[in-house]
Amino acid sequence: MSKVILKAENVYKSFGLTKAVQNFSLEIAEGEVHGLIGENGSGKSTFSSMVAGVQTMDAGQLFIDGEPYAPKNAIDASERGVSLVVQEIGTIGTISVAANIFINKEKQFRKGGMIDYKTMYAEAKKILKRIGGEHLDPAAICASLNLEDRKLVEIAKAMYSNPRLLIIDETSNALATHGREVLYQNIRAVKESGGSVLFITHDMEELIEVCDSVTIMRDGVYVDTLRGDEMVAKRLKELMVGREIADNYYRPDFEPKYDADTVVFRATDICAPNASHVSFELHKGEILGLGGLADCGMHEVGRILFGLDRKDSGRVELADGTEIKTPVQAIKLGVGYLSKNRDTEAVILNYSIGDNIVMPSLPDLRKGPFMPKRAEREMADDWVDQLEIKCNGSKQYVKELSGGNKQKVVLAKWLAKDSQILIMDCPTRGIDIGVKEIIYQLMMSLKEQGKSIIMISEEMPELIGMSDRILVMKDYKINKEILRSPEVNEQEVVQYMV
Amino acid sequence: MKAKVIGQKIVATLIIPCAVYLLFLILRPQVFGQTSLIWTLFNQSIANIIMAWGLSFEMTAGNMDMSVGAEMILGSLVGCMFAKTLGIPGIILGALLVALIIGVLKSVLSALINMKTMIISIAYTLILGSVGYLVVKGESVIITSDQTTLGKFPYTLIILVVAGIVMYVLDRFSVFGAHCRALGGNENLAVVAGIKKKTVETKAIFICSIYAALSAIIYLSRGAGTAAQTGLSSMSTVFGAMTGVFIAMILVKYINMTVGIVVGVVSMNIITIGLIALNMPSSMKDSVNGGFLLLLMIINDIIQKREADKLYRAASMTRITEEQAVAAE
Amino acid sequence: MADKALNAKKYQKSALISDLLPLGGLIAVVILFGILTKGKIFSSFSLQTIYNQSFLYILGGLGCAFLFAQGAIDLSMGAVIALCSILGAFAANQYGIIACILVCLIVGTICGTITGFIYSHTNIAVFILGLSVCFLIKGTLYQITNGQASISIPYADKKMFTPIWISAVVMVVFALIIYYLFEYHTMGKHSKAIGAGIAAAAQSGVDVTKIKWLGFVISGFTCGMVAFFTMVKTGSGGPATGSNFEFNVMIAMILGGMPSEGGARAKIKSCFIGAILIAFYSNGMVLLGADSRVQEILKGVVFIVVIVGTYRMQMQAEGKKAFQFFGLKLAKKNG
Amino acid sequence: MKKLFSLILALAMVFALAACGSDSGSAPAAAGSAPAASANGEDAAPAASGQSFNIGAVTTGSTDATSKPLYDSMEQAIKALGCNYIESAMEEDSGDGVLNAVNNLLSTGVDGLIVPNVASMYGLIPTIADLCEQNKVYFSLFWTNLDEGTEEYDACMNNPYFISTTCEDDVYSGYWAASVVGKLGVEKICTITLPDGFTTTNMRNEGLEKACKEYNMTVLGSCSDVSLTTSSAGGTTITEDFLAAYPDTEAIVVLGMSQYVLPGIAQALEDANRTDIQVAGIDFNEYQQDYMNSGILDGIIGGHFAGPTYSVILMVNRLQGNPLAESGVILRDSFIELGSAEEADEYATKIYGNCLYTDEQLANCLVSNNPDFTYDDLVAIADAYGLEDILSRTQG
Repeated sequence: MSKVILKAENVYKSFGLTKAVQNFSLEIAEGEVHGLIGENGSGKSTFSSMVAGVQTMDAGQLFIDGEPYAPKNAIDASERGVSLVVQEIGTIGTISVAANIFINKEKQFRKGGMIDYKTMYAEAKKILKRIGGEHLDPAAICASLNLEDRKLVEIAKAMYSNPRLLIIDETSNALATHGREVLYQNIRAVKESGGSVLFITHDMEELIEVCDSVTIMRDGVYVDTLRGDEMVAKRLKELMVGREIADNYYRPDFEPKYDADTVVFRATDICAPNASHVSFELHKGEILGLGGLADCGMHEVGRILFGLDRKDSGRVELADGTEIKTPVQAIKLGVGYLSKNRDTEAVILNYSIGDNIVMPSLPDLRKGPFMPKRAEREMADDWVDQLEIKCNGSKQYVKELSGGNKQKVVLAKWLAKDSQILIMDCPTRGIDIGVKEIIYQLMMSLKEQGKSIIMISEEMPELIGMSDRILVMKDYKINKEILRSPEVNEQEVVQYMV
Repeated sequence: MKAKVIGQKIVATLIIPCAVYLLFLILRPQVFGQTSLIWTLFNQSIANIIMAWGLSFEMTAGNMDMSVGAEMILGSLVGCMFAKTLGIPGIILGALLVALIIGVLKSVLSALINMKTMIISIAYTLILGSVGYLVVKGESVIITSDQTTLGKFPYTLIILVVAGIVMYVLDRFSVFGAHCRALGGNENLAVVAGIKKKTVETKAIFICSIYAALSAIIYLSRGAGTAAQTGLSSMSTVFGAMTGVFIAMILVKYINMTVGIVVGVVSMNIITIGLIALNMPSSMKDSVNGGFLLLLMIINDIIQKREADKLYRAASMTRITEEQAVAAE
Repeated sequence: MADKALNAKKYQKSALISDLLPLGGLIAVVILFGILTKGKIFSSFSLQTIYNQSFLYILGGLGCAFLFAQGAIDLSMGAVIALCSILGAFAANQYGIIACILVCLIVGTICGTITGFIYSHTNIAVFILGLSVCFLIKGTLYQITNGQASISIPYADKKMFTPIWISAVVMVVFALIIYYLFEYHTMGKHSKAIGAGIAAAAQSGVDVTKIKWLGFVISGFTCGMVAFFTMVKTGSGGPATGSNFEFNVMIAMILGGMPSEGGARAKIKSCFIGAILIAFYSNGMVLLGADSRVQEILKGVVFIVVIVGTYRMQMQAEGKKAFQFFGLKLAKKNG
Repeated sequence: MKKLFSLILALAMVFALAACGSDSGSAPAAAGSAPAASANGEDAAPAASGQSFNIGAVTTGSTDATSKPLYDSMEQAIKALGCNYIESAMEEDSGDGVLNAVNNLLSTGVDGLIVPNVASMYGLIPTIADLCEQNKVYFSLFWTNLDEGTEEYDACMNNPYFISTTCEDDVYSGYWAASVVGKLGVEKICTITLPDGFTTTNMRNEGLEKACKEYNMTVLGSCSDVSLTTSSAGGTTITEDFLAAYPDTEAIVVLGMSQYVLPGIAQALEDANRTDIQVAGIDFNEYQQDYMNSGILDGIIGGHFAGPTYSVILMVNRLQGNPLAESGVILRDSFIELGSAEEADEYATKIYGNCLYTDEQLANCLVSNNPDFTYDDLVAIADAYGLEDILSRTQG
């Protein structure tokens, strides 16, 4: 067996009440590209950030090449040969490409106390050429580059210390085809140089193609490790979800049931950087699924529908033709939006649960000029009980709640507002199974009440299990419309995605 | 490509001061025509330039310290007291002593409080202003004219050039300067990359205090005397230097901070002299500077919006071209 | 379950501390100076002085409560007050006191609207914007008064407004309106939401541009009121009126417990507590015959000690490390 | 939460009631009234001369060469006449600052109050007059000119508690300073003045114009920017700007603030080796004798320190029940003129830092000590005030 590079033993990590990682162990050998897969919120990003020194562990032990390893920040990690590439923007806009690559590592270019920019830029040019980003100018300010080029700079930063362990955390979906090729080429380079790669993704096909072995995580717990040809998509998915795709988990019925002739919401010919001529109609009481790979443009379409992002052309309107331009107007017209990044956009963390819930419905609570606090508290407590949000009352701050309970607060917000149309972006992302089930039942009850839901999701079982109609998106276009029926299975849907 | 960039740099550097100078040259040719005016301008701007250089590190890292004016005046007062016994070395010793003591106190306090430094610096201004008053019991203190050599030609130039070079090196070539810019750009990413925020801030505070001491020496030597400024009145001295840094921050895409600050401060002093030459009440210079700064920021904001728009359009174009490519197959 | 309760209790405790500490501070100062001045501070005249001195800062604090809740500060208040007082004085001399009131309020609101428009439609930092507007207005003040250092208003008109009960009524009415808007109206809730998390607020129905804009309009209106009452008190308006007003209001608000980044814990009462605390402090110090410069040093020191104290106690309550000094941890992590 | 806020509102209402309780002029002895004897009204029996009164003074906070001697001589006079001196400095140089200081002093229970004139103070005089009348406290002003027919004049004159105001003939001081350079045959001058809008500034400018007509001088440029005139570095900047904008200027006349700007001016002239330019100024400073000896400074007028001392004399007499004048008086307070280096040296060595009047000279201004002392004697003392008078009395 070749030498083990990374060894993790019963690692624990929890944020307040959420137990992100529990008793997790893992080994990655030399020259191995090891995948790490799991549903959103299964703890894979938390684990990788701990290995990269971005977060500290509550308990457990890490070893690199056999020696104990406890990084406090990215510098300690890169000294031990561990580097990380994340999904969000990892470069600072106001400084140059070279400065980003060598951030906090500028000492090595110091000659007589002065940074020698010539060698620094030369070195940056070299590493950029090595990773396939030779078209980038080391002196350019990062803000002037497009998203993909900025990601290449991050890859260069990670590859510069020719890492023993390169961690890629869901980066691929921020890259277009060319960028992805560069990434795979670098993974191969690390592999040949005797290093190892921890590749985190939830895109099945990419994982099977790139990784030698894969570990599956579910709700912070180690599930299994598959190697070589054991890695089959269906098997992986079952391990990921942890149960056969139980029938009653989602909707019991198999026919599309919605009021086909009353349209409540219409999007015509929406064009934007990642949406090309998207048009569809939403009917009363319908759950419309919007599926596809992470970067197929569905998330951006969701934001455009709610008026959050601008669009080149096209029109978003209700049945009676009133156009939706801004979120404030949308909310007034009864449209709700659940963002996929929950902590920063869907809910205000440093704010009490009650205030979060009543926020959109404040105008409706008003009796004349006066807005009784009693009414607010009643509405808040009423929805906290209805959704059984585990907390010590509606005065408590949202930041103290678990992921599932936070999502309940977001849902309570729009239920309190009695919004007729809900745009849900990855509604069950990073949520434990128990709450997922409640959310699905809630969606069903909303559907019965005649409300309509646009559900944007990257999880196949959820899309197939819940939607009356699925619009599969690929390369920013609606590729196929699939009606709900018992024969629909994942392979059929996936083929329109890839 | 290289020539164009250098050209852009020169234009960006000189456009503001020359435009202002030309304006007053047209209005008052005999005053602004004489070369000696350049010399007067230079002398008047030194103290503010040096203070602005000291301030630039803290402001690039995202903190605004309003108490540097009071610190500088305290330095000049203590320098004046020491000058009575030790002569010129006394001035230098007094100013530097104040710089060290205040530097240590401020950095210790900044470690204890993680609040916007602007609010805390108002409390510092109050304290330093009154301490200055108690040090000299309110009398205005002077130094004999032979002790003012540091305010005279060769020395002011030497101090300016040395301070300028040190600032240029620290800003462009030092690890500390890179860390300040990183913290100012995106604090979370910088901290994740392992940059210690508190250590960088402490260094910035010390450098700012040292530069405030230098500017105190020149302020004292030029005026051959100084007086305590109690309450918040010392803020007007620091605002002049801050406006210089703001202007430099806007021009930082084209020219480095060191030259940017010189441009900012000198342009403001041209306006002051211009107003006096036009016999207009020189309190107008506040509104000219304020309007000037507001205009610059609004223009800067519009430029940034236009650039964001350009990036957005480019992204749409790539999507459309990719689409056509797929359609063509 | 125990762990969760303990965790929740911690946040409860820190919320309680940030709520009651300032009031405790006020009561402590009142008692301290009561004892030191042997009751002299409670004489009706010194209470009247304390009322007079804190009245303006309470008005100012109420006016910029919304901006503070959003984590912003209006640095142009001083200059706007001066401008209102000058134009108001002209109006008083020509058209009488009623015109003076109207001119002050209108001019203040206009300045607030313009600054608010720029603040809400660009992403210029609020500090720099405030400073440059302050300079822009200050420079023109001497021109408007064509060289006059102060323009006095007719004494008879002024006399009408000096009795205490008028300003007390105005203060109480204004406080009730602001309290209604802050606690019972979307304006207050949305301002606090912006302070707590602007991205999330935008997605739950807060019209960020409008609220930012209105914050400055209300602050401008208050500048008009403060300008009028300063003129009533001192009998004249001029470029020096209201100088450094915004910094004193800021000190009063922070001492009164207003968090510097705004958010959920922003409370209206901080301006009352802070302003009265400072008035008691400065009046008491004079009664003790302390030199006014020593007063200022102590005021600065007390301000810093209170800030470090509240910050440290909150960290203690939330079980985090309080001191991070050159990487070594001074306070051990408790709980 | 609502409970807390109603508590605050109740607190505010209590203040208002307590405050306006005293406002309606009811007996001053409100709850817990100030222990110190609050001023006995007009009708109270004249207190025995032995009883000591508290006299409060509002100070500008700075103790430079213009204010320090003034406050020192006032303090010496109050102590010499057996009263105690209470000082309260105003935090900011604005009407608000003065009013706060006055309120603070009144709350400490003073019997007499002496208040300076300050930038935007003119609207304030009626307010102060009212406050003093309510609290039955005698008050005097200094550096304050009350012209007939203005509101300030009426507010003071028909206020029973108004003792006196002392003011200087600033037209004369402006005229004297300008004529110092006028006598030397200068035609083109630049001026540095107090902030625009003060009555003192206007009077000194009036004097300047009178001198300009007489010696046909023309004013090329002037500067009154407060941010420059309050620091010596500012003085240097202003002088350099003058030299740059008006190279042909022959003199600089400083019509105020010379204690701040003079060192800067001297330094700038020396650097530009333009010591041919004459300089004259108003308001003394600690180092004028050096500049006079080195020939940079040609003349300086100032030293109007005795005004408050005369007011103290009038006030203590009134408090002791034997007022010198029935109603409020306006007293002319004259300057000390230093036209030559010798005079400046004499002033520096003999007068600066020690008292203008000896204790016994002050004591026998009290009717209780010297029964036949009248108001006219006081006016005579005031008019005689000058360099020789002080020298003869104190050194003689």
